[in-house]
Amino acid sequence: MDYDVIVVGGGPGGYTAAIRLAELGKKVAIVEEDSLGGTCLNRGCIPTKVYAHASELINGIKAADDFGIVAQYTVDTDKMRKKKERVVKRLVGGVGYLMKAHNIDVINGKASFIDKNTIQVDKRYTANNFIIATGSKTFIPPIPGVENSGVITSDKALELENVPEKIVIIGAGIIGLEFANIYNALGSRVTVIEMLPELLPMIDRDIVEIMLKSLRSKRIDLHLNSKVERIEAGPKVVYAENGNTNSIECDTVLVAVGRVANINGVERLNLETDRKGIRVDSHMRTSLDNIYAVGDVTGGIQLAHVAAYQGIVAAHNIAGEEREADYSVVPSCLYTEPEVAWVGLNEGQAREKYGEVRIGTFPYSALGRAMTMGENDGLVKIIAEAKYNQVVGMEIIGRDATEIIHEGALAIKEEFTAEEIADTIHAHPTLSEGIKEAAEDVLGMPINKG
Amino acid sequence: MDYDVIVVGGGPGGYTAAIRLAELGKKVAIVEEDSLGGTCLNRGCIPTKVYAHASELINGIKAADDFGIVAQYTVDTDKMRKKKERVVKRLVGGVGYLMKAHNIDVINGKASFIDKNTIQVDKRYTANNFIIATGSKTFIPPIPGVENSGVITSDKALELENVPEKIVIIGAGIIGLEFANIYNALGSRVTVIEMLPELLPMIDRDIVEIMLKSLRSKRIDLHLNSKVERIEAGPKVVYAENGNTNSIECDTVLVAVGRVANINGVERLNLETDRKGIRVDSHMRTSLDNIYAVGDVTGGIQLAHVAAYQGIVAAHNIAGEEREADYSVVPSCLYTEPEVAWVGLNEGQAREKYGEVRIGTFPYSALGRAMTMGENDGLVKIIAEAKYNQVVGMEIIGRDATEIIHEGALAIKEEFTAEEIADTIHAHPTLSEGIKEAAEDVLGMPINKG
Amino acid sequence: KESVREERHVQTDKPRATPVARKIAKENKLDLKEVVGSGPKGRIQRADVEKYLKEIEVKPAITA
Ligand SMILES: Cc1cc2nc3c(=O)[nH]c(=O)nc-3n(C[C@H](O)[C@H](O)[C@H](O)COP(=O)(O)OP(=O)(O)OC[C@H]3O[C@@H](n4cnc5c(N)ncnc54)[C@H](O)[C@@H]3O)c2cc1C
Ligand SMILES: Cc1cc2nc3c(=O)[nH]c(=O)nc-3n(C[C@H](O)[C@H](O)[C@H](O)COP(=O)(O)OP(=O)(O)OC[C@H]3O[C@@H](n4cnc5c(N)ncnc54)[C@H](O)[C@@H]3O)c2cc1C
Repeated sequence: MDYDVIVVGGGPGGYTAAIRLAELGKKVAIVEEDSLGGTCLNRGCIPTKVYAHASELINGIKAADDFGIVAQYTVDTDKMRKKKERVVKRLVGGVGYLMKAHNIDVINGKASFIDKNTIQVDKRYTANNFIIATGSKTFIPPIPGVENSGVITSDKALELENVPEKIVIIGAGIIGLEFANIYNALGSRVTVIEMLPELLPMIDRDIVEIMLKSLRSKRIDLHLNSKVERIEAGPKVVYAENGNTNSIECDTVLVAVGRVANINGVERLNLETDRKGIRVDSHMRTSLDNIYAVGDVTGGIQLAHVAAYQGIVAAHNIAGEEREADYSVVPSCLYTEPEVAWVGLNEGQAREKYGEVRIGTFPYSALGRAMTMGENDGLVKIIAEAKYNQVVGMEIIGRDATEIIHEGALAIKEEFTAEEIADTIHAHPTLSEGIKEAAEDVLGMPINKG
Repeated sequence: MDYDVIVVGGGPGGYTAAIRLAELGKKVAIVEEDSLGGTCLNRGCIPTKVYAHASELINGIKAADDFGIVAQYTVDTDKMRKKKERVVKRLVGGVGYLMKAHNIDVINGKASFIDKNTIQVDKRYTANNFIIATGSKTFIPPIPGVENSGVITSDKALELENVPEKIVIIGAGIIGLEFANIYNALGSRVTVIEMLPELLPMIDRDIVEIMLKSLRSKRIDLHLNSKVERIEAGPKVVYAENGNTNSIECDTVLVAVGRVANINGVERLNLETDRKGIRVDSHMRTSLDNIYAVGDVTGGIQLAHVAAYQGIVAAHNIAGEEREADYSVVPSCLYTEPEVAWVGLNEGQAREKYGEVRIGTFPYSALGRAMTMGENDGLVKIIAEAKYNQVVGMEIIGRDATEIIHEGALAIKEEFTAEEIADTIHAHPTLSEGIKEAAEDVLGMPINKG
Repeated sequence: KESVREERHVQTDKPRATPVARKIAKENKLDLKEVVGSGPKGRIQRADVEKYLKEIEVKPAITA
C-alpha cells in the first residue's frame, strides 16, 4: 500500500483529519481537485465573513454619527473583493503549509475510486483506509427559469462583480440571511423569500422577534410562507405568498435554498447512501469497513466545525481508538447584524426532554457594555431543566453572540447548573455579563433586571 | 431600628449589595451623596468605554480602506461627550429604577457615622447592619507642579473639553493605557510615562510584547523606568529616565497613577484600616461586627465586578449565611486596541504554585476569523499545570479578548483540564477557536498551528 | 419570581465533580460516590479527591 490513509477532499473535514492522522503517526495523503480549504475557505465561511466584516464597518460608519463621528464613505467593490482574495489566499496557503509541516502528501486532481483500497487520480494510489470528505455544492431547485441570466448562487455572489440595485434572495437560511445583511450594507434593496412559515425555526421566537425587528429596521423585505413559482426574464421572481401570486422585478436573484452532498468519484464503491448523503455510523464509518466519510458529504449538520470534528473522530478511530461523534453541543452561528448564536436545546426541545424547564433572559438594552457600543438590540437566553437548574441550551442575539456563545457550549458540555455560571465573576463592562445575569434570572435572583 | 441594613455608597459594590439584600428579604436603604452608579457608571468604566468604542469606530474607519471602504471623517467632541452623557444618564436611571423595584429607599446626601448603628444624613437613620461602599478617588501624587493648569485627572478628561495636540499621561496602568488609546484615536500625540521598569507586570511578556508593538505602531511613546520629577508651567513634564533627566512640553498632563480609598464620614467608627483602605475579613466584615465594607474602599482589587461580587458576599453573610470571598478567578480587562484580558495565574505564578507547567498558545494571525477582520495582532495563551493539564491561567491579547476570556474564567473556576476545552466544539470561524487551538497546543496535538 | 437557588447541595444522579476531580478519580480507580464535595453546592473539587486519597493512603483499608 502507498499510504496508511488517503483523505479525499481538502476542506475542513478532510484537512483536519489528515493532520490528526499524521499526529497519530500515520502515513497520509490528501487529494484535492480544486483548492485546499474546500468550500469553507474558498467559497464559504471565510469569504462571507470578510464581507460581513466590511458590512460591519459600513454600518459602523453609519452609526458613528451618534458618537460624534461624522463620516462619508464610498465603496470600491473591486478592492473589497481583492481583500477577500488576499485573506483566502493566505489561509489556503496556511493549509498547504500545515500539510507540509505534517509530511502529508498533497495530490492534485480528482479522485475516483477503483476499489476499496485504490483510487485513480493522475495515477493509481493505494491505502488501507480512506476518508471521504468531498463536501457539498449548492442545490439548484427545479424552479422554471432558474437558468436565466441574473440568477446566481453564493459562489458567484462572492465574486462581487457588482452591487445590484435590487436583489431577491430565495431562502432565509443562514446563507440567505448573511447575504441579505451584506447586500443591505452595500446599498442594495433586498427581498428575501422563504417557503417556511417561520424564520429560523430551530430557535425560539423571542430571539427571532429581535431578528425580525432588525430586518424591518434595515428595510429588508421578508416574505415567509412564500413559494417561488418561476423566474421570468428580467429577472422577475414570481411567487405565491399565502396563496396569492405576486412578483418582484430585480437585478439579481440569489438562490440559497440549501446544499447537496458531493458524491462524485465514489460511485464504484456502491456505498450506502440516503436522501442526504453517504451514510455513516457514529464512528464515521461507511458501509465499507475501511472507508470513513466526514463533513457535508454525509449530509448531517453542514457546518465547518462539525466537519472538522468528524474528521478528528474518524482519525482516532482509524488509529484504533473507539470514539463516537456526539452532536449534543454544536454551536451554530449567524453572522448578521445583530449576530445570532445558539447551542444545545431550544425551549421546546428542552420541555420535551425534561418536562419542566426554567428560562433566564437578559436584554442587551440593560447591559452597560452594549449601551457604550450603541448595541441595544439583543437578548441572552438560558434554558435550564427545572430539577437541578442544569443548563441545557443557550441562545443569544446581539453583538458578539458568535463569540460569547462558547460560554454556553462549555457549560452545557460539562453539565453546569445555572449556579456555576452565576457564581463565576464576569468582567465589567462586558457583553458576557448578560450570560451571568441570565443565569441569575434562571435562579430567580437577578441583579440588574427589574 | 429604621432599617435592617443601610448601604453607604451607591456604586456597583453598594447598589448590588442592596439589591441582593432586598431579594433576601431585608429592609434596605442606600445613601448616595452624588449620583447612583458611583465611579463606575459616572466617571469610570462606562464613560471610558463609550470613548473606547468611539475610538474603535475611528480606527475602524482608518482601517476600512483595506476592505475597499474609502471614508473621511471629522470628530465632534461635543457630540461625543453628549453620547457619553446619554448612556450614563440611562444607566444611572436604570439603577434608580432597580432601587424602586426592590423597595430600597434611596437617601440623598453624605452619610456620617454617629455610632455603629446610626448615621447622619439629612437626619439620623438607624440600622442593624451597615455596608460601607464609599469607593475611591484619584490619587494625586506629591509631584511639584501637579496643581498647575493643564494637569488633569480622569474625571476631567472624561469631560472631553478639547483634544490636546500633545498629551502626557503619567502612569501606564489600565486607566492610563485606556486613555492613551482614546487620545491616540482622537488624534493627539500621546506620551506615557511609567515608573516601573516593565509594562503590565501582572501578565506574561509574550502578551506584553504584542502590546508594545501595537503602541509603537500607533506612535504612542512609552517611557518605562521613568519618574516624573516636576511639572513646570506650560505644562512641561520633567522626568528622569534611567537616570537621565528629560522633559516634554505638551498641552495636557493626565495623572493616572492610582486611586485611594474614600474613607470619609466613617471616622467616628474608628475602624481598623491599613495603608490601602478599610480592613475586612474574607466575609467582608470590618473590625466592627455589624459593619461590612466592600469595593474600592477596602483597597483590594479595584474593579467594578469585584466590588459587586463583594457586595453579594456581604449581603449573604448579613442574611446569616456563611460565604467567603474567593479571588482566585477574577478576570481583568484592558479596553485598548488590541484588547487585553487575563484570569487566574500567569506563567510565573503557576510555576511557583505547581512546579512544572504546560503552555499552549495560538496567534490571531492564524485564526480565520481574525483575518477576515484584519485583526492579526493577538495571542491566546493557556497556562496549565503539568500533572493533569489543569487550566490555571489564561491571557489573551487581541480583538474581543475581554469577552472570550470568560471561557477561561469558567474553565479555571470549574477546574477544567485542557482536554475539556479541546473537546468542546467551537464554532467556525470565531476568535474563540483560538482558545480551543491553544488548549490543543497544551496537549501537544495542535491542528492549525505549524 | 421565586428564588430557586440551592445554597447547599445540588444532588444529581451522579456525583457532581469538576473535570480534574473526575480525572484524578479515574486514574486512581476511585468511586466518586465515596468523596464528599466541598465545592459550591457540594461539587467535588480537586482538593477533595486529593485529600481523600491521602486519607486512604494513611490508613490502608484494613477493614477490607
Ligand atoms: C456561502 C457559505 C457560507 C458558509 N458559512 C459557514 C460558516 O460561517 N460556518 C460554518 O461552520 N460553515 C459555513 N458554511 C458551510 C461550510 O463551508 C461547510 O460545512 C464545510 O466547508 C464542509 O466541509 P467539508 O470538508 O465537508 O467539505 P468542503 O469544504 O466542501 O470540501 C470538500 C473538498 O473536496 C474536494 N473534492 C470533492 N470531490 C473530490 C474528488 N472526487 N477528488 C478530489 N477532491 C474532491 C472539493 O474540491 C472541496 O475542496 C458555509 C457554506 C457556504 C456555501
Ligand atoms: C477612569 C476609570 C475607568 C475604570 N474602568 C473600569 C472598568 O472598565 N472595569 C472595572 O471593573 N473597573 C473600572 N474602574 C474601577 C471601578 O470604577 C471601581 O472599581 C468601582 O467603581 C468601585 O465600586 P465601589 O462601589 O467600590 O465604589 P464607587 O463606584 O467609587 O462608588 C462609591 C460611591 O459612594 C459615594 N459615597 C462616598 N462616600 C459617601 C458618603 N459618605 N455618603 C454617601 N455617599 C458616599 C460616592 O459618591 C460614590 O457614588 C475604572 C475606574 C476609573 C476611575
